[in-house]
Amino acid sequence: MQTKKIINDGNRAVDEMLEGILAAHPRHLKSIDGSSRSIIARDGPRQGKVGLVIGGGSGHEPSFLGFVGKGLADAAAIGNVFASPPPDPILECAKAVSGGAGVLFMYGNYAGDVMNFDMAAEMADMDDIEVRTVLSTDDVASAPRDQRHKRRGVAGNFFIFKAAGAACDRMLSFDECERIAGKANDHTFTMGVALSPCSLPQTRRPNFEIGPDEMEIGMGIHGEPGIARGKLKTADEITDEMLDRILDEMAPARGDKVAVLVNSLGSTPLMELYIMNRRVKRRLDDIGVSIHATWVGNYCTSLEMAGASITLHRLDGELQTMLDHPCDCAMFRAG
Amino acid sequence: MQTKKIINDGNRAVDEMLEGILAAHPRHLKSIDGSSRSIIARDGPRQGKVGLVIGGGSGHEPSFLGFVGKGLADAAAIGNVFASPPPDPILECAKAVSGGAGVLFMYGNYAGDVMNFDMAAEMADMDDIEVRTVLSTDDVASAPRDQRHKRRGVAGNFFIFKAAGAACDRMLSFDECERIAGKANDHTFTMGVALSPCSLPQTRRPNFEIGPDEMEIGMGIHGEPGIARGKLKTADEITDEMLDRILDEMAPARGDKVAVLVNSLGSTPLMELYIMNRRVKRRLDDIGVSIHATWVGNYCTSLEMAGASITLHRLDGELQTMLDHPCDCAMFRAG
Amino acid sequence: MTTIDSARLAGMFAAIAAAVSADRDRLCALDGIIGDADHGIAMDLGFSAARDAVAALDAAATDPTTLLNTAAKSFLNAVGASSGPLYATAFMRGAAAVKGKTTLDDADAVAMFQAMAKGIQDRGKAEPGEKTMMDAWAPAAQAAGEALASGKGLADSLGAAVQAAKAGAEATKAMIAAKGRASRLGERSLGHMDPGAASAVTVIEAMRVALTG
Amino acid sequence: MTTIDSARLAGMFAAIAAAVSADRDRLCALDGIIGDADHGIAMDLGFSAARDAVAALDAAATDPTTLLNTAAKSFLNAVGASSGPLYATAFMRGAAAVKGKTTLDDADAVAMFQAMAKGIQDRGKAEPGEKTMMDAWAPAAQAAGEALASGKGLADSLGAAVQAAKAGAEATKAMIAAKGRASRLGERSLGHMDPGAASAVTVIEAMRVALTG
Ligand SMILES: Nc1ncnc2c1ncn2[C@@H]1O[C@H](COP(=O)(O)OP(=O)(O)O)[C@@H](O)[C@H]1O
Ligand SMILES: Nc1ncnc2c1ncn2[C@@H]1O[C@H](COP(=O)(O)OP(=O)(O)O)[C@@H](O)[C@H]1O
Ligand SMILES: [Mg+2]
Ligand SMILES: [Mg+2]
Ligand SMILES: [Mg+2]
Ligand SMILES: [Mg+2]
Repeated sequence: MQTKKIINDGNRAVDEMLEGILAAHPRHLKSIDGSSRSIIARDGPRQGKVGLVIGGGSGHEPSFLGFVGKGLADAAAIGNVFASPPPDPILECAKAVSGGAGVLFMYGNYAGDVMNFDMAAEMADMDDIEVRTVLSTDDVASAPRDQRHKRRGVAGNFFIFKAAGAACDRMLSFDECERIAGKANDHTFTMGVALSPCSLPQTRRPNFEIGPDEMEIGMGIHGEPGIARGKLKTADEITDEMLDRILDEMAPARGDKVAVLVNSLGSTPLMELYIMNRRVKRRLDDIGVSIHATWVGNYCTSLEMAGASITLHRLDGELQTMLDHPCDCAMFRAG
Repeated sequence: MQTKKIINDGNRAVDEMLEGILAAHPRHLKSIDGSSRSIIARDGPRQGKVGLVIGGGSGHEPSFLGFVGKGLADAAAIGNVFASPPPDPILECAKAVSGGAGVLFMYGNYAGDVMNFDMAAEMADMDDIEVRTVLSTDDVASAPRDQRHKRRGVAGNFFIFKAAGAACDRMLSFDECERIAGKANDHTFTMGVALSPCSLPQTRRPNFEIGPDEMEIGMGIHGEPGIARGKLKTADEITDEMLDRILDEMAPARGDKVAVLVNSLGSTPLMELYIMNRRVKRRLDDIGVSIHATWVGNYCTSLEMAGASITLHRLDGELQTMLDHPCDCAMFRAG
Repeated sequence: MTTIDSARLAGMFAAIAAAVSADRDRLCALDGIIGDADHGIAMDLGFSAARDAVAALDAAATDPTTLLNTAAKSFLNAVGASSGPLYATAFMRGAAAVKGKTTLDDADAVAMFQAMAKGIQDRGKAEPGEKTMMDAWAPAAQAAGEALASGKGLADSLGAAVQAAKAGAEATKAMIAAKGRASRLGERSLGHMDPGAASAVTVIEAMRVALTG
Repeated sequence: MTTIDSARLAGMFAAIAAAVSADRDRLCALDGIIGDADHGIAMDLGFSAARDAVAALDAAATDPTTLLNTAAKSFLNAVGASSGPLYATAFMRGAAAVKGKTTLDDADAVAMFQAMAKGIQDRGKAEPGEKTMMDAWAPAAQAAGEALASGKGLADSLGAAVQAAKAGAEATKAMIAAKGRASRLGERSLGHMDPGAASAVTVIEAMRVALTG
């Protein structure tokens, strides 16, 4: 028996979704003629501004195209479900948003994305568009601390892209935009937990198996196995387990400021996320870390997977300015 | 075996959620001392303005408290999961937001809510606060057309509250606010479909049964049975089935303008909602109805239920003004 | 002739709370079929709160009216929902019916019982046959009144009430709901017992045992 | 001695597409254990696109290089993911290896095959033992080359390649992944075959049949 989905044809799901997105957000988004997987901000890209191209596989909505708009990303290249986009639509994005000041590629650190974006960067280079790449590697569960560069990019993209988008929108230099993007990544730490699988529209079969009383700590946003499988615990225990690792790495001092993201992997409802956030607040209060802003909801999902992630983004003056910088995207507004 | 949830104690879930919400949104929301189930907008209630109190059971997040804020509702009274709040917190809300110009109570038409809000209204009257009530009855699946007043209020609340909140924020008279609220309800039509149940935090057992290849058309947002059980269809077929009923009632003329809401009941991801929206756009294009604005996402959920609803809100000049009026709420911004 | 004081009434709430709690899952399941699956939770929560609130009173210094009003208020605030206003109003009307008494005799107890049913009726405006808890409470109140009028004691009167409530609840299976959440189901509510009527039987039976046992 | 023209190469893509499509669910399941469960989809999509793109060419008027480049491009654009750049690069390198030829003899075919493996290596930078498709492709390319050098024909050479790929894929079970999605699993990737190595066997076997059958 196939899992239930409100779709037509699994192979057409991504393109039909994109049609629905463009229909819903004509004031924010447009696609490129002949390259329907390249989604561009109507407002944002402009002469003299560093262009910001993000992207990755589908199935993580509102990532990535929900973060395309004035003050954030200029374009997103869209892949198949859980698959990097190929180089062509990435290249088209780069061309469309290039304002002569360079183009930043930002995406989560996955082998597939790296290969495709790198190929696109080489092609852009041949078109005289200078491209630099900043990978997000915020998933603390995905490699040991001394191998941070090997880690996956997950929900922390939200803060990392936000900082970079603000830097670009403020017309900072290519060097500065790249530096701030990298710093934002260094300041961002995420851990996730999964409770139940999702299924790809093409197969409609659960993408992993998990017992009826089990959870997987550290699971990736494509259902990649995490650190450990265990019995489902309480919200406070789960939150603590994630926070302990995050705080251990982030090592905040009393008086430090953070922004918080409690993210649903898809089907975990706001009620549960806010119960987790309650614990986050208590824990941070206990160690004298102040919370500058909090987001709770669906920001980087894995289709209908059940589970959640917690991200802390450590702020300094500069990153706070970037976070507070206004943005107006199809699925996200701030500032 | 109990269903999986990231919670601590099912009986404390609502209060822990509220603690997490206040922790996340201190700039938007506060609770009343001694009445933690009464959530008030920090900005919004003021002298001379008609106060708008909304509310209902928990489990529908971001309804109702996500829509509390400047330009929308002044307060929300929060009940247990799928249960109307009792009169006391409703009364506290009314007192807190009363600006001497009257207080509007708005909520979905359910027996429990009606009894509790009416009791609160009687108590407010004893405190010399004039209360009027406008029920939302947008669920076309829940009673025949000639018994519209018996219908349930569901996701269409979004538009109905939005219009009323704008009218209040624009300092219109009590009569005008009431009239506009009622008109917004008359102009709003919703149909839902459910694919899988949710479970209450206290029992953690599925609240209804449904076959692995079945869907329920017209299901209520608390899992109340709908119009018909059938085999799961394609996104286009499901959308058509819902739109046919909505359009039949709304009877739009060529050139009419609507706003659209495609809402997830909880675990149906954005991908599927946007695939439905694609069909909505095509259908409306076909009959020459123009779309003024579209919202797609989680607006009125049933915990982690799988399914979706479609709402059309027929606009005239006045309702369009109300819809475009800016609002700034904890979980929703517009304008 | 039984004499019911405030301590006995407090015991009644403890008994109802225990009975309803044991019945919670069945009531949720019944509500899951034609409603929103929470009726057992609401009743459990409400009567637990009422039990705790009246247990916290000094029974010796509290008259039945105050006790019943306390129960009503705490039930309501713990529950909301449909059951909250309905049972809160029931107990407030029960309270009013025994105003001024320090103990209740059989007639007082039956008066209280009938006032409860009347309270539910006034609050919910449900007519018999609309597939609500009224379909248990109305015949129960009538049966208790008739039994008392025909010279029966409280035990027999409440015994008759229980029988009538059971029959009434059973009869809801053949009804199409016209009030409450299930009223949108039309014919699909046929064949299923109304959860509020089912819980009414549990409540009334617990009252009978606690007040006459 | 076999002679392979563009029509035969187009048939090869049809054969791979059919084989991979039949294998789709197994590959997704393997990827579900240590990856993201989509490898079968990607391979199916990619080879279907390649098949359709080369089928649309006029084989008589298309040289093998153009045909292979067309396959590469269409595979890449249909897929993205990891498999996209890896197989696209494989076919582009295969195309370069047979540049200028209108038909391929045994040595040309083995050269193409070896260039494919080298392309995957260059694109993915995976070393043997890192639990990727390289662990099938590298020994397969080596075995084909050795067989040809020792005087075997294409059928035997590709037969040796299949055997080596099978052994290589089997050996990935004992490896800890160091490249690709599974590289974050550490020891938890032990005991499971790498999906890319598994699909490599399917691809190579289909090539053998199509080019020598
Ligand atoms: N107007 C009414 N009059 C009497 N009883 C009612 C009325 N409306 C609902 N009920 C009763 O309430 C029961 C449901 O209670 P409950 O599940 O606690 O509340 P909710 O419907 O708010 O979830 C129904 O089974 C029915 O017996
Ligand atoms: N750097 C690499 N070099 C060679 N093969 C790789 C590399 N990275 C990944 N692979 C192969 O790709 C396979 C996964 O492919 P696929 O599932 O299609 O892509 P994705 O990982 O993007 O979902 C792995 O099983 C592995 O064999
Ligand atoms: Mg993938
Ligand atoms: Mg309820
Ligand atoms: Mg109920
Ligand atoms: Mg994969």
